[in-house]
Amino acid sequence: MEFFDRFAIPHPSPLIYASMVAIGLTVIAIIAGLTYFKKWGYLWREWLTTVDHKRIGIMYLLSALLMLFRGGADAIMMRAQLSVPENTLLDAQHYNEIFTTHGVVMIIFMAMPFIMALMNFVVPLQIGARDVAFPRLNALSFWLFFMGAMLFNISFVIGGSPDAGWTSYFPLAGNELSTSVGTNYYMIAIQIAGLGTLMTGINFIVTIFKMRAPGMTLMKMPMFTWSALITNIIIVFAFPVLTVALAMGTMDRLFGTHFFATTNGGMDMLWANLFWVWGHPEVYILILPAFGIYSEVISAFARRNLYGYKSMVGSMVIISLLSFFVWVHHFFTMGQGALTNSIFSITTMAIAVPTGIKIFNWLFTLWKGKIEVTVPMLYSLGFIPIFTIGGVTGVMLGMSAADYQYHNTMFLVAHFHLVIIPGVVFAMIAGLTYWWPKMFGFMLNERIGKWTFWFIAIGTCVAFFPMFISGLDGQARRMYTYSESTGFGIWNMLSFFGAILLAIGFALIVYNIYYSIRYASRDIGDDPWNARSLEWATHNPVPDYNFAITPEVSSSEGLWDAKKRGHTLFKGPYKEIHMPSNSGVPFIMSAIFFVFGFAMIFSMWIVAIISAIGIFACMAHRSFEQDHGYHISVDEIKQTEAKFGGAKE
Amino acid sequence: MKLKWAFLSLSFFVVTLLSGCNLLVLDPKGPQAERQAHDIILSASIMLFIVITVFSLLIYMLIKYRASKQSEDYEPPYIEGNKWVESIVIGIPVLIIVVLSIVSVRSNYIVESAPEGYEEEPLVVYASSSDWKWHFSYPEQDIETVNYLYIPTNRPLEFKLYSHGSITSFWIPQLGGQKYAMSDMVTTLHLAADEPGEYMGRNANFNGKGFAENTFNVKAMPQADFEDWVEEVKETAEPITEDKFQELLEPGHLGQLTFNGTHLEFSPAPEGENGGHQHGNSEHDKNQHSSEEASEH
Amino acid sequence: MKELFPFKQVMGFVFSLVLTVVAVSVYFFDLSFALGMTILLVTAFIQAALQLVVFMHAGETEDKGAIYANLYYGIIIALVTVFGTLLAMIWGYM
Amino acid sequence: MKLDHTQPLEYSTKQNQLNILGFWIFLGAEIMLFATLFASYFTLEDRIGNGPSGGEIFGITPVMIETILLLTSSFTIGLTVNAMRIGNKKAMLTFFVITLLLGLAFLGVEIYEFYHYVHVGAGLQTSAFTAILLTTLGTHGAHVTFGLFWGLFIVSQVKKRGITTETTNKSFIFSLYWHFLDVVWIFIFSFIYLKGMM
Repeated sequence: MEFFDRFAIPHPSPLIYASMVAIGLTVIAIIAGLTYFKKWGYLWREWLTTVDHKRIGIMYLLSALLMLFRGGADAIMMRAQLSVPENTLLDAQHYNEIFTTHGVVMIIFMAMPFIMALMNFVVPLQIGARDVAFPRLNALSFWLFFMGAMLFNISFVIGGSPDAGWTSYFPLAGNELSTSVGTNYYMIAIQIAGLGTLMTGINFIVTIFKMRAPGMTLMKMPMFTWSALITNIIIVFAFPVLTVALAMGTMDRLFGTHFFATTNGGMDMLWANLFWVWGHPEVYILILPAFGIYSEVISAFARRNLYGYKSMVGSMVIISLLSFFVWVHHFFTMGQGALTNSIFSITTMAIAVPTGIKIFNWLFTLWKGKIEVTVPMLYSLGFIPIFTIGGVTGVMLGMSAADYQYHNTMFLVAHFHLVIIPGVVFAMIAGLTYWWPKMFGFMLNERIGKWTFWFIAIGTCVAFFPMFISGLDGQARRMYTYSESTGFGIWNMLSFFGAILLAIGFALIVYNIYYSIRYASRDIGDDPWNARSLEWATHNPVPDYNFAITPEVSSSEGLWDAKKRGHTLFKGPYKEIHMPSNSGVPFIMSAIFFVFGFAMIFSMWIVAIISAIGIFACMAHRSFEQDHGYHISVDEIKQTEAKFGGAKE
Repeated sequence: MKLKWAFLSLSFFVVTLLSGCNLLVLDPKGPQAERQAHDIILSASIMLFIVITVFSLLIYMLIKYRASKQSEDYEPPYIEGNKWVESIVIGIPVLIIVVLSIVSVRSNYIVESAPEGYEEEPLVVYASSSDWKWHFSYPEQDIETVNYLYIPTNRPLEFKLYSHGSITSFWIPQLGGQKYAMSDMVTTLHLAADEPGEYMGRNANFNGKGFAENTFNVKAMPQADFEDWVEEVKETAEPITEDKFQELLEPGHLGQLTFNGTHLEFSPAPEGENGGHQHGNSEHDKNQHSSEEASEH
Repeated sequence: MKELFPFKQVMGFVFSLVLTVVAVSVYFFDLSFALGMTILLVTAFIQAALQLVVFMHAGETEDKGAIYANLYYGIIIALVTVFGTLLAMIWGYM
Repeated sequence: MKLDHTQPLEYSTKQNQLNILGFWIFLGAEIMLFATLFASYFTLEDRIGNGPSGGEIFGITPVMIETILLLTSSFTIGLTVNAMRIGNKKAMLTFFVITLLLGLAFLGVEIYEFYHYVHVGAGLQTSAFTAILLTTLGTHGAHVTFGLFWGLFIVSQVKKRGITTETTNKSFIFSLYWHFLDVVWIFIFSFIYLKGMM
């Protein structure tokens, strides 16, 4: 029996038992459904083994939405618990697990795949490429991320969730103070997902450097592609730090080393240091693609070219470098003295300058434009004021002496939510709505979309502005309850109300998708938004091979030139197109990674060793494999193009 | 649309208005907290200027350049960017950042050193945290309290912070900002109280199940009252013993306790020779010691 | 035989051995910490550059720009990380 | 497949060029991986708890042997690429196998070294210093081990399939990897061993 004890939940509650049953039933329902409708083959052929960047993008998107609701459920529970003083809805342990998983899920398993979804889908189309540079590696990236996410998510029904905060500071996260396997899940699930992210980073840098359409020099790339390039550069240099930190944390927990423990020379501060060396660039990994999306959307619906293209690019390059120079501001209060704090205080505030440039460039893009307020545009316009407030409070936090008062309070929580929600969530919904017709061939409902926006925008303000006040009044973050005499009650009640508005907003997104699938028109043409860049120059939805003929461009707005200046995008006859073949190896290898991770979490060494051998066997198989893909013949291309209503010649 | 911006600006004004009221951080009772409140108000005002600029520009653009306000056949022009506009957009933020940097650096040195203008030597208090309590040792008075802190007004206070477990953060909002307490080194926080009164103090850094209740009371009183209190403790309190102290360290919550003597005698703080990571008698850690000792000043 | 042992690579190998010998001198001679570290830093970075340029052919293709940008970026950030960490973990407390 | 005959075989297809650039960028990530280990090493170097310090357990002899072995193998993998470019399969395979043998010898010495450390009481769990020392060395050693298997696979492919666009591409990328490991070793040699013994 002892063997099975480790899988038990340390702090069970009816809610968790209910979730177990729900998960079990869902899995059975999915398996039964697939079998009944005989969809196993379809699933395997079209999705599990696909190497197509568009399908991988869509799978990222589904995972991100799923995780948005998982993290959102956590958020609602937290706000509900805090809505009144001395509430007993959740106990301390449960609350601790919830805010930990909320943070991890939202950052690593919601925001990251959302970005990956849009990058995967859009970047190759925007640069006129057939696919990414390494399609199979791309599939592996996705499946590693997916398995990492699943591994993390089973934690609350098997063995217990991590409960040391998403920052997981040692020694609290060490063996002595955190006895359940929760933190093992944290270390290993994030590690697996992080490997996938690192590979994506390499993949997209090469894609963007080497696979652009003829004529598209670096300074003629659409702004979203630029932001994707910069983001991936940050990924490549930031994620190895996380890899090392997590590996050291894993060794402390599983092999009894003393990196971060407090005995035999271990140093708890080092974990905080390494975590934030990765953690701060991670913030910019999240925000830069959003900046790219806003640049696309604002320029498209102001019907004008992007103002200050060069300074936009320049500011992103500067941000990418500076993002590695500021991490100490996350622990100004650790006691490293006035000099160190001063250095990092200045670098922190300096980042506001390039960010400010971008805000003003968007504002000037509106200047002399012809602004159409569509749903994506609405999010972009809502982003500017809310993000400005989030951003300027960031400058305030950068004043290190004053930070002694903000640190670890609700003020900080308000700041980063007011940056991340408009900066990432708004952008992702804007991007989703904007590119949805490209993905699925129909548009999302405009009216529901606008209602959604107002719920989300107002919800964000109502949920997070009160935290500035309660933070300055001394409410620390991560407190599961507070007494009535503190006077925090009113502010937290307001926040709870805002959280409900947000929840309604997110539910409306799902309703919108359902509604639009049923009722939206499928006859929308290839360019329903009257947009400017190359992804709108191919069909809706996009054929397997993206472009029948490689486009040639002469500016960052290829399609606009074609529409307004008579520039010819597609020259020359059809040619055979080389395609990579599908492969089951990425999926199988990631599944083995899942087993490996699970075995490591529960210290089942034999299983771990066997699965590790399995992983290496997959790599060896890849080394010896000879796979040259296949070709789509000219005839086939002609047929497909004709089906889409007229060839593009 | 306009409604929303009205709402946004309103809520921000509400925030700033409230700042003037009695929020703990903005109601300082000591020089360090005052400096920090000053920085907060200063930076908030400058930031408010930026926010207003951005909001006005946005509202202007939206009112003037809506498609519904333009003629059907209006074609927006192609505008590359403008040197002057961009230099203003870069220049003003740079100036603001320079100003704030100067303020920030000066404040750092002020907050990190003993408050000036007091005649007496600082009162040294060792504040150490354990799950989920605070132990305050007064080596000068040779007494110790748990979960409450009596301090004299108008005398600099030098808190020596460390932890018996996970990282915690010692915070008395009305006297000044927080600093971490960690298990293998001692950090120093300089504070002072100018007015007698009762203040809230707490651990601000998450440290597990009992975190929410990990608070302590601070009572500032004139020097004479403080001395009376010390006298009283010396006469009435039990002495602290090693066994008793080990009992106190057990995870859990305790009320307010008072002892004669300090635990530092038998369980010294992790500084100097006793740095938590320096068990044993190796000769190679001399550098480490000196750096630890230096960090106290 | 000559074409199997190109002059450039042989010289590169010899030079790297020489640099190693110079570096090892810090072990055999009683040098001050500052001088020793200087020698080590200089020899290590020259060795690294030697490997990159002579053996790894970093500059031989049209992607040279991307490759060097990647390396410089990596080195800058690596140095910031190492020295920033020392500043925040050790030097800041002195 | 389009072939570009003005380039060496390993660059001759588009995919080959992508692979090589991709691998360079991966090496950028590896720079950060080892930089993080070094940052941690320097931070924890003096935190020896009850265990020994670096100066007490390092020995110059194994370190010098390892360094010479790895430097030489870096030289021979360079010769491998050179032989590959002039199309001399036999010489290429010879140099390649010599490289792997040198790598194997390096690994042997390193395993002996680890055995020695544990023997003198500097195990993984002894102190923060020993943990980061063994982790940094071990990460490099694991890279070498991985490289040995990978190299072996490539050798057998070159043997079976000859000098093709694919095998040259793989060999060239392997050579980048191997040289990079040599660069990392130089830093380990200088800033862990020599600095520790200085």
